[in-house]
Amino acid sequence: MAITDYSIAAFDIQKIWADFPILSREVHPGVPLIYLDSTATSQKPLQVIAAMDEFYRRSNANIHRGIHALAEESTAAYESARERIAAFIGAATPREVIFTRNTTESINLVTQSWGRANLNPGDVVILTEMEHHSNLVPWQMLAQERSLRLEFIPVTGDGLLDLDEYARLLTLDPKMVAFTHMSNVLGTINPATEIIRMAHEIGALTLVDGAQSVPHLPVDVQALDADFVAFSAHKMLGPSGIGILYGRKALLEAMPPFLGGGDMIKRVELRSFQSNALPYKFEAGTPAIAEAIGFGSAVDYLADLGMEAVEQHERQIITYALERLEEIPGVKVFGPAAEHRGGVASFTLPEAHAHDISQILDADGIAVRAGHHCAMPLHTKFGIPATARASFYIYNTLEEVDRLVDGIYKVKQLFA
Amino acid sequence: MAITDYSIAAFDIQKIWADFPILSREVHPGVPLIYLDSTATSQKPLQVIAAMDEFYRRSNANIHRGIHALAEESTAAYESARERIAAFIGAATPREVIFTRNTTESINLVTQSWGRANLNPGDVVILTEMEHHSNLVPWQMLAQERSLRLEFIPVTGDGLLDLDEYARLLTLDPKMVAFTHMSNVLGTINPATEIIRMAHEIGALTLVDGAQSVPHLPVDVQALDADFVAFSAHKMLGPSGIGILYGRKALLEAMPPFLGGGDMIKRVELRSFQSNALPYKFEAGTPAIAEAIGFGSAVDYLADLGMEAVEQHERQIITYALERLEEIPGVKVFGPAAEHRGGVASFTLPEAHAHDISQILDADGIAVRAGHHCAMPLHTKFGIPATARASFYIYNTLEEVDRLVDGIYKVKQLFA
Amino acid sequence: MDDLYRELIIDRYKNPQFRGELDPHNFTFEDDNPYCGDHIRVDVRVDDNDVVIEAAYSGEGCSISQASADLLIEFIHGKTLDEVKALTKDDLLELLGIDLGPVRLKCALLSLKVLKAGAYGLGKDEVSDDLVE
Amino acid sequence: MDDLYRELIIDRYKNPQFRGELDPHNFTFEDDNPYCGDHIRVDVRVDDNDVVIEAAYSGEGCSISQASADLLIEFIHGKTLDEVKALTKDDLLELLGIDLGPVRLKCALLSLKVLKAGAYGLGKDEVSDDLVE
Ligand SMILES: Cc1ncc(COP(=O)(O)O)c(C=O)c1O
Ligand SMILES: Cc1ncc(COP(=O)(O)O)c(C=O)c1O
Repeated sequence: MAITDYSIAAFDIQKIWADFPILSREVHPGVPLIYLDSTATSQKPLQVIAAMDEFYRRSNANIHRGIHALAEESTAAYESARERIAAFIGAATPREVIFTRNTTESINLVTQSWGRANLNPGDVVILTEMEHHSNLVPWQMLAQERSLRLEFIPVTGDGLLDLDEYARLLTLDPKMVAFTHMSNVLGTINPATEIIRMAHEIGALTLVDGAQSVPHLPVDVQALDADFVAFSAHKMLGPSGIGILYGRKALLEAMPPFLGGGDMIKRVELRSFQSNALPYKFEAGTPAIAEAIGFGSAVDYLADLGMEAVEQHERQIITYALERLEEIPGVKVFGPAAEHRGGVASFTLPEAHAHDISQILDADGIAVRAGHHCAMPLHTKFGIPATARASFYIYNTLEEVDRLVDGIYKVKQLFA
Repeated sequence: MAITDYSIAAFDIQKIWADFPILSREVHPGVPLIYLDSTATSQKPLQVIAAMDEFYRRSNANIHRGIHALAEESTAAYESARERIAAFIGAATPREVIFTRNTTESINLVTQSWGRANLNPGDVVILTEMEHHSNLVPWQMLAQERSLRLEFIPVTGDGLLDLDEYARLLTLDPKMVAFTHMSNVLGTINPATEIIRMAHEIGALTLVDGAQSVPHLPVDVQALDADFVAFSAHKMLGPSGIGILYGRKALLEAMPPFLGGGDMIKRVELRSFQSNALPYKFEAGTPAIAEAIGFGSAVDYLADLGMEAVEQHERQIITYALERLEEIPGVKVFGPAAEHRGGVASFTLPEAHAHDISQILDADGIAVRAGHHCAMPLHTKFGIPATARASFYIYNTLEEVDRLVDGIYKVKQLFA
Repeated sequence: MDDLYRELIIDRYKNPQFRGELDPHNFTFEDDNPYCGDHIRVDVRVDDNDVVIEAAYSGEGCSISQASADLLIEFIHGKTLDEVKALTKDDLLELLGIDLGPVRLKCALLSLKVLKAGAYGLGKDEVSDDLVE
Repeated sequence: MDDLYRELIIDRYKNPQFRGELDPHNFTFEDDNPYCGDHIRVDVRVDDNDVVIEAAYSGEGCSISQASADLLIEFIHGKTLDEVKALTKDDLLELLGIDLGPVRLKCALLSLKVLKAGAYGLGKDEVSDDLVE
C-alpha cells in the first residue's frame, strides 16, 4: 500500500519499506499486500536475503573441518553469526548459543537431553495455560515417558498469568518452570524476570519460550537470569530453518548429547564416542550454514533499529489497533490492555467464522491468520474453536490498521 | 579455471559452469577456484539460489495453517517440493518423505523413534566399518541406552564390504542393518540391493545412508526395497539446513513421534495430544520452508541432467583421476577400483601430512578436504590419522584433475 | 476472492436448505476438523434399492464447511449408496465451483468425509483423509 | 598461501632444532588433536628460580603443529614458569608470523596447550581449549 502515514516516529518506515521487497507486491491483480501475520513468520529484508545469496554465490563450503579458503570463509561467517546473536541476547559467551532448526527443536533439546537426565517419576514441571504447542507437547511426551506431573499457571479472564496461583504451585517443589515470554495469541508480555526469580528462589530451573519476545522486545538473557531461552530466526527477519537454544554454560556442559553424528564428537571408535565441547556437542551433522549467516544479518538489522524502538513502534500500533477494533460492533479482542501486550490482536466476530474473516480480508490483500494458532488449550479455555489474528512488526503502519478495520466492516456486511 | 576440456560427453559442461556463479570466483587474487570438495558439500546452481531468493521476495509466509494468499502459495510450493523429491527417489507417496535438517537428523529420527520403540536389550544391529559418524554415533547412543549389541561388516583391504562376514553376522538375527550406500572416504558403492535382500530374508529392517548415493547415482527406493533412506540437500545442489528421511509408510505410521510441537499434532489438550498424519507427524514446528523449495529446485536440476548421466560423468572423472594419481610416486589412494566407486579419491603422501597437502593446494585455488572425514574408525582401521580427499561432481572436468596432480607434485617438491 | 464465494457460499451459509436431523435414518455420522473446530453431522435415509431418498446435515463452522455440506446433501438425493461411496474431492469441488487453498479445502471436504465414512459404515477411528483424496 | 609458510614452517618442520626428549625433566605432558591425529609431547627442565633452562618436544603431525612446537620451545628458553603460564594464542601466532584459518589454528595451538597444561600441572582430563584462548 502507499505509505502516507508518518505519524510513527520510532524509525523511518519509508526506509524500512524499501528494504522489504515483498511489501511492494500485489497479492491479487491491483491489490497490494498488507501483511499482518508476522507472529506466524516475519518478512525478510534485502540485507538478509542478500547475505545468503552472496554466501551461495561466493563462499559456500562445509564448515569446521576444511582448510581451503572457502571452508575458512564459511566457518568464519558461521561463527561470526553466532557471536552477533550471542551479543544480541546478552549471552555471556557464544558457546551458550546453540543453533537448532527452530524454537520447537530448541525446547525438545531441553526436554530430551536435560529432561531425561534430570527428571524422575513424580517430578513436577510448571507450564502455563497460554503455551504454544511447542512448549506443551515436548513436556507431555517427557511426562508420559517419565511419569512427571505437569501443572499449569492459569490465565485470567483478561489474559494475564495468575501469579498468586503460580506462587501456590511453587510449593509443589517443581524442578522446572517453562513459560512463554509473550503469548502468540493474547499478545500478553509475561513478567519473566519475576517468574524466574520466584522459580529460582525455590531452586527450580526456567525455560523461556522467547519465540515472540526476542523478535519484539529487548531481551537480555543475563538480566532475565534465564536458564534456557528458545527462539526462531524466521520470526525476527531471519530465514526459515534455523533457531537458537540459549543455555547457561554449566547446564549445557552437564547435559548429555541430543542428536549423534558428525561434528558433535571429539573422538569416535566403533562402539563408543566422546562428545565435543560446547556449542558443537549439540550441533550434529552439517548445520544450517547459510541460514545462520542470514540470521546474523537479521540481528544486525534489528540491533541497528534498536529493540527499544521496535517495542515502542509496536506499542503505538497495538494501542491504536485495540482502540479501532473495539469500536467495531461485535468484535471481541482477547487478551490484556495495550500496556501489557506486544503487537498481537486475536479477535472473533459473532457473524463470521475466523476462516471466513481471513478469506474475505485476503480479497483486499490483508493477510491475517485464522485458527487456534497452535494454542488449542487456550482456545478451549476461552470456549472458542478459532480466532482471527492480526499481528504487527517493524514495517506495519497505523494506516494498515485502518485498512484492517475497513475490511472487518466488509466482512460484517457480507455476513449480516 | 578456463574450460577447455570438452572430452566429457555426458552433458554440456560449459552450460553447467554458467549456472554455478561460485565456479568463476578467484579464491586468491588471480587464482581461480577448483572445487574438489563436493562430498563435504556441493555448490549450488543459480536456479536453486533464485528459487529461494524469489520465495523470500514474493511469497514468504508460514505454511499449513494460513488462508491468505501468501500462506497458500508458500504451502503449495513447500508441498510441491516434497512431491518432486518423492518422485526423484521413486517413493510410493510423498507422505513417505519427511523433511529433516540433514542426513544426521534423519538417522537420529530412526534411532530415537523406531529404535526406542522396537529394540530391546540384547538386540543386534549391524553396521559397517566404513560408516560416517552420523550412522555410528546415533546407534551407539541407542546401544548404550538399550544395551544393544552392535556388529560391523568388515571392510576389506581394497575397500569393499566383506559380504561373507555379513552373511555370518546375519545368523545373529539382527533387527536392523544400517549401512552407507556409498562411502564418503573410499568412494565404494556398496551392493545395496543385495545387502537389503539378505537382511529382509532373515526379517531384519534396513536403513540406507544415502548421503553420498542419492546425489551421485540413480536411486529408486522401491527398486532398492529399502525401509529407510536418509540424505541431505546440501550435498546435491540444494541448500544447507534440509534433508530427507524416506521411510515405508507402514513403518512410519507405526512409529511414535520424534519431536513434539506445532504442526505434528492433530489435537492438543493441556496434558495430552494426538499425533498428526504422515508426514506432518515428524515435522514439528515451522519447517525449513525456503530450503524445501530450494531442494525441490535442486532435484529438478539433477532430474534434467539425468542421474545416469551424472553417474557416467563422475565415473569418467574418477577413472582418469585414479590413473593420474597412481602415477605420482608415493601417493596411496584408498578404496576400490573405479568400477566400484563414485567420484571420491582419498589419498596420502609419505612426505606431507594431509593438512599440509590441502593448504598447499589451496594456494593454487584447489579445494580438497583433509582429515578423517567423519569416519575415524575407518581411518583407525587403515592406521592413518588423516587423508586428503578430492571429490568430484557434475561441474568438474578432467582438466581439473590435471591441475590437482600438478598441485600434488608441488607439495612433494616443497616437502622433499 | 471469487465472487462466487460471496454469492453461492455465503447465500447457502445464511440460507441453508438441508439443515436438520433425520430420525429415523439408515445411517448417521459426525466428525470435526480439529484445525478449526468445524463440526458436521449427516443423517441419510435410503430406500430398498439403496437410493438416497432423504438426507440432512447439522453442525457448525465456517461458511465453506456448512455451505459445502448443504450443496453435497442436495446433490446426493436420488443417488445410490454406491454412487455416494464413489464421490471424490473433484466432485465436491465441481459442486462448489470455486478454487480453494489447502486450508479451506479441508473445510470443504469435511462433509464429504463424514458422508462417505457413514456410507461405508466406518467406525470413528477409521476415518481418514484418504476417503477424500 | 603465505610465503612465510613455505619458508619458516616447512624449514622448521624439515629441520627441527628442539626435537627430542629430556630425562630428567621437571615436567612433561603430551596430548593430541583428535581432528587430525597430531601428537605433541613437551619435556621441560627449570632451575631453582623456575626459569626454563632446557626444553624439547616430540611427536608427529602436520608441519604447522610440529614447527609451532619447535618455535615455541625455542621461545621459552630463559622464561620463568609464570611467564610460560601467561603465554597466549597471540604470543604463539606472533612467533609463527602467519595468518591461520580456524582448523590450522588448532594444529598450531596444540603445543601451547600441552606446554601450559604441563606448566600448570594439570591432569589429562583437565586440558581444555580454554588454556589457549
Ligand atoms: C556417507 C555420509 N553419511 C552421512 C553424512 C552426514 O550428512 P549431514 O552432515 O548432511 O548430516 C555424510 C556427510 O558428510 C556422509 O558423507
Ligand atoms: C510463543 C511461540 N512459541 C513457539 C513457537 C514455535 O516456533 P517454531 O515454529 O519456529 O518452532 C511459536 C511460533 O508460532 C510461538 O509463537
